[in-house]
Amino acid sequence: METIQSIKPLIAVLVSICVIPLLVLSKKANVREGWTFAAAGVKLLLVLSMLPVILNGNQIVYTLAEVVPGVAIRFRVDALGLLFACVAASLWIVTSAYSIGYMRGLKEHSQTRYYIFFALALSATIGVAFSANLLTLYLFYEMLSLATYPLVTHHQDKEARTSGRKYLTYILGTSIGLVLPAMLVCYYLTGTLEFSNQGFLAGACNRGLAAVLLVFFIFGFAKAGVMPFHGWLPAAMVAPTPVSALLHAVAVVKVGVFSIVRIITGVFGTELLSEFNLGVMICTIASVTIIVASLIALSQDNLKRMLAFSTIGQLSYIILGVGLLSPKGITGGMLHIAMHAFGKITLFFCAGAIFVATGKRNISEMVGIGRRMPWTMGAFFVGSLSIIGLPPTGGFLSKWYLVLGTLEANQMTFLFVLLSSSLLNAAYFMPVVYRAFFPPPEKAMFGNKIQEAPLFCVGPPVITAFISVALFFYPEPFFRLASMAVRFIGGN
Amino acid sequence: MSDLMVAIVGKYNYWLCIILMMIGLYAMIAKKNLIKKLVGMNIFQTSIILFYVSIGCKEGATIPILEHRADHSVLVDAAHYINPLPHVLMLTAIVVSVSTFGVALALVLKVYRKHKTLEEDEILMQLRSE
Amino acid sequence: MIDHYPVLIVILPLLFAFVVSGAAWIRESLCFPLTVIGMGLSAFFSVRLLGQVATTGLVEYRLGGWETPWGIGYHVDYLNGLVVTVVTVLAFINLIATRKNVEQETPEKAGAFYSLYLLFIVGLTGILLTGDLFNLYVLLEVASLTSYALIGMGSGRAPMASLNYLFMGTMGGCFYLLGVGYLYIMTGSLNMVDVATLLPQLFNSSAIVMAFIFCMVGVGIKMAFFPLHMWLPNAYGFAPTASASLIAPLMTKVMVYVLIRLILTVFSVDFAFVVLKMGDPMVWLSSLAIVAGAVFALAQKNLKRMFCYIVVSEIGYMMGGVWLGNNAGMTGAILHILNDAIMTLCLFLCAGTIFYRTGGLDLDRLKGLFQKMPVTMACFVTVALSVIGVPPTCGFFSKWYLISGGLQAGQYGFVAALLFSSLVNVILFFRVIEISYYGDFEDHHGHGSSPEAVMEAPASMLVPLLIVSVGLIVVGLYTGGIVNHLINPILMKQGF
Amino acid sequence: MKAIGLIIVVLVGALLLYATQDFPSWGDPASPASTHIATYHLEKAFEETSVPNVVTAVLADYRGFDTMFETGVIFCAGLGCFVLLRLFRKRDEDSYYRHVATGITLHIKSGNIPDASSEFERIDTLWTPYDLIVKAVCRILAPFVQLFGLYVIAHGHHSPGGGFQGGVILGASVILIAISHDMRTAIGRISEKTIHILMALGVLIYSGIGVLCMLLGANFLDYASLSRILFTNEIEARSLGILGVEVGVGITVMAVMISIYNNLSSEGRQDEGL
Repeated sequence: METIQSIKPLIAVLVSICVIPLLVLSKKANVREGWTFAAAGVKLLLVLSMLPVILNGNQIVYTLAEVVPGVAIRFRVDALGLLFACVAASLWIVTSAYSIGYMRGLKEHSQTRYYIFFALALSATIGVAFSANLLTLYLFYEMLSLATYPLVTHHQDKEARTSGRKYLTYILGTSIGLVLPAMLVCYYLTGTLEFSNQGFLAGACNRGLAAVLLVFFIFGFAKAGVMPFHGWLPAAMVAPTPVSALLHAVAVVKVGVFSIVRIITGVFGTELLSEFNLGVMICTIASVTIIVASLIALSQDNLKRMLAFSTIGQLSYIILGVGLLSPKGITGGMLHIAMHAFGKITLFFCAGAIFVATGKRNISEMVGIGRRMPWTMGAFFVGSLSIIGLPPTGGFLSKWYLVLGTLEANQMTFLFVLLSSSLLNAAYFMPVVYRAFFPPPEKAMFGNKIQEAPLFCVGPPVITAFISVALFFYPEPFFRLASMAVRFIGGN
Repeated sequence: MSDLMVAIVGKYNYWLCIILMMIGLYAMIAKKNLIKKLVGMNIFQTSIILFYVSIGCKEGATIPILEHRADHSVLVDAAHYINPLPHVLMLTAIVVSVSTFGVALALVLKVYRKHKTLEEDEILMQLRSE
Repeated sequence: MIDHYPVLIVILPLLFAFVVSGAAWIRESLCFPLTVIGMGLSAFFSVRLLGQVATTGLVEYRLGGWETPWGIGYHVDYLNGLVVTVVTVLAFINLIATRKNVEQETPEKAGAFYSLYLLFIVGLTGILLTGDLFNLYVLLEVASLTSYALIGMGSGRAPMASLNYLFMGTMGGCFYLLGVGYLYIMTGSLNMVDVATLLPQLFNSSAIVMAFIFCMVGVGIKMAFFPLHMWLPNAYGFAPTASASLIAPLMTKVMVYVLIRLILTVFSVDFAFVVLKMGDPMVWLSSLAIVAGAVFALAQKNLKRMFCYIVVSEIGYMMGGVWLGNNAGMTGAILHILNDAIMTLCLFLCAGTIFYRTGGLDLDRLKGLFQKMPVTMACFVTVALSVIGVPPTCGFFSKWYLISGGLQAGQYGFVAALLFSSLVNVILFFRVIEISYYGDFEDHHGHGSSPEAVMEAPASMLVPLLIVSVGLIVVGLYTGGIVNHLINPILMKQGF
Repeated sequence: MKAIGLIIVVLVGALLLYATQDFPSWGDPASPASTHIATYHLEKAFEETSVPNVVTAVLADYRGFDTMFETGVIFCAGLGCFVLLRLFRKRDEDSYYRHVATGITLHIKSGNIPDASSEFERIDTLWTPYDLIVKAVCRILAPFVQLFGLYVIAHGHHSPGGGFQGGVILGASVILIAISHDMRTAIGRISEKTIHILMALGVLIYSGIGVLCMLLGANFLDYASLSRILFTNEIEARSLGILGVEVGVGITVMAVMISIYNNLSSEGRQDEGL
């Protein structure tokens, strides 16, 4: 494994920040959105350009400044980070396109501000992906929390204020109250915060302390939505749908789980955790969240809220997979970051498209909508297949590996959790699809005047649905990245 | 017993200064009238000045103004003159205390102009009812 | 010329203060430019002095050419070199930023105001550079006296607040003087280094202990250390904008410097931590200060008063850091002097800018400000993040050191207090941000200036504000360099 | 508050008293304070500055830097009182004028103020009734007071005295006029503008001498270097430097005293009737 010094990660992070002045100065909406696309394209190209290097088994490092002895603001691109960055960067383009359709379709106010903070959020996300140490990760994690606040509260009405308050309370409260002290204790114990494949805490703490720190980290990264710190997610549903999509599929929640994955693999290290037998604890926490969230999702009528609880459950799959500490489980968890992203973003796009076209939010009002909006609901169907974990979608692969992981780790309980939650997923998704396409004729709610949403709204979900299917047949890049990451964790 | 006597004879001026200080401090803390507070402040400062000046005292010595002598080379016997340094310091402290007093009076006047009273509790009452 | 840097920093503002006060009677329009020149020169020389200290390690200057125990000497090492640079540079920025506020709030007395402004800086820089205990007292009184006047200039409750400050400040000054008197009786010297060499034989003397305690109490009153903070919120809260944003960031920090100087240079670390064992109780008191400041801040309905209590809380940070008695804690405290000075300046500049446009700082008057004053509010968000302690702003890093110090010393109460205050700061600042982010829901037009009239502040206020906010991040990123090159050498010398 | 105050005071007092046990006895010639630095000052002061009054020598030379700020403190106080109290805006009040010859008082609603003339005198906060004996005595006394003030400044080298004391006496002479006549008369003699410029000028002389020393290549306030422009030896130069400084102090102190008196006694309304 070679280490290459390159400024590329920094540029990849900064691209979307640099474009902000241009966004502010753009007089015309088309110009503004043109810049957004340009930045997104450049960012994706930069990320992709690092792919061959990483796949050859190298890593890229760039140090910005040493702020505290032993801790620098430093970027490091490795397989895991790049996997996440690829997902985020590619989905930014899609989401940007979708935003145009959605925001213009609904004639939202303050669109410039919206694009600015969208760009900022993306910067933070890529920053988290490329962080080389806990401090850098924390920095971008907080930046993301703050950048998404104006997005979540975009409508600036009373409901937005309440939700925004809840959002910040959960996210900032946990990160300052739990992550910060845990991070400082780590620094105090070892004098470093640099992620390493063996975990830098190895040998520096006993079992009790490790357990406490682990709990602090898992709950502290509340963006991962581990219960009981999941309350912000349904509340944040007041945001415009592209934001929800961003929150759920690209940026926020994935950053949360990504951070936890980093903590498990880079801070504690799988060896330490299996030595102290803490993997089971992680899995138990995750399992509770999976089951409870799925059950709550069953009872939701608001489509976006249902998707929110679905997300909460799905995130814990990733944590569960990594918590199994077996190579297959970790691979499955990492793959699930990507697979779930494509699946879930499709679903959100569809929800938004329905809202744009019909103004409906509740599932009970969507009977027969598939007839009027076949493309949208077709994409919705594919997306839900992916989330449930059925072929021919990418979701199947990741879930397959998760299941293999439980077998490998010999944890039958968690196998049971996975399977039962898949059934629950099917139980809340399938009725929606079924009723959309096959309504009893007397109950169909939509007349002829309902049309598909604008092209910019329908195109993106179709594309992401297509990608979800394509990932089933060609999971190569993500799969290779995940297995490479696992190799490093397990190996040297 | 004789130790006590020595202590009293040796320290009583410091003790008096300290008692005076405490009188001033008490007035500053406990009095309600702003002018009385100011007076207390002045007593406090003055007693510190006295305290310092008494440090300079030296038994059997006179004020530190040397006799005129044409010949610079003759050594001055320091034991004959009291310590000039505390006096110098206290000249400064006096000036500081006067200046503080002046500014304080100006502030009191300004307070009076607004509230038409110098009793602290009455002023507080006025402020509360605002 | 290079030899004279230390004294130039102090006497240039002094000379210009006199010139400005004379010029006010001849041509008022000359006052501001003259003040800028005086302040600018002082800031320039302090930067040069810091450079000089960085190469030679120690700069000494004998005033009147007299050898030190007999005359007064300046003694500049990394510690005061750093702080004096911070003080002069920030005062310079504040001077430029608040010009409009001065025109608005104290129109006829601008000349006298600027003269007092310069004299205040003379006081602070003098305190920072001097190596003589009594000279420190005199300059302390220069700084205090000018700040009484600067605060009392305000309207409404300002005179009463200033008078209370005067009573407390005089008490503090007197206690300090008394402490120095006890030291003088026991050692016969006033020079810090000289006293330090004479003291170790006297460590067991109760008079020295008392001298230490009274110096601490005196300085504690002047820095508004809990529970001696009562005067601060009113004094800073009712002061005119330009005075508040000058005094609040600098005065308390300089007092913390005095405390550190007394412990490090005069009484020695051994005395404070080993002989007296003051560390633990003082850290507890600091934790209390942090918590109390935060809680009081929550109860405030006025932006500026909220900031005042935050200042009280931040003093607890620094005091706690000092009294932790280990490298990380002391580093955190010294770093926080720098960071907190910038943060407080930025906070008060934001308040001043908002006040300039809206004419009031009650929280409910801030509605919809994000739309009307986006740049100001962006700066406000930056500084809020710094006070909360979000990287990469500088506030995070000093908190980092303080918490590491607390962990090292096993002072978990202090660590908890720091985290608690961070969380409370989140609430404090997001309450403000929330109010100003959301407009009026009911859309009623309240009293005071109509919402349409409020717009972004003039560039002369915004540019300094932006510089300070960017400074928060830049200083944060350069923390490593600052700690390695400026703070560690100080502590190394003291055997930390 | 009283109980708290008492507790604090008793506590502080007890601590202070307790600590005196380690003090050297009062007046002990061997105490550290009397032997360490002071000895040097006593033994060398005359030799190095040719000022027999050691207090003056230490004040204005060895610790001259302190004294400069001491003057600065006075200056601050003057400026502070001015800033705090001075009212520039004239209040739209009714004004009263007294016709001197007849003793008739005129009540003028607004505007129409007669030109300053000896026939009318304004009755306001500054007005004092005419009193021949007091005025005459004080007018005669004032020059002597001033002369004494000058003597105290000039003779600070040889006897107790110096800039501060002399300045206060000079200021007192003007305040005497203000008390015995009325403030308007005093301000007529020495206007507010003059006072303020003098205030600044005094300290400027002090610090200016310091800067001059610097320009002559020595440290700040090192009067010895003045010998090059005063054409004497270094010791005499120090003595002269001290004198110059004392003069500066005297000017400032005088001006500040007058300014503070004027502002305090008229509540800052000096302009009324001017």
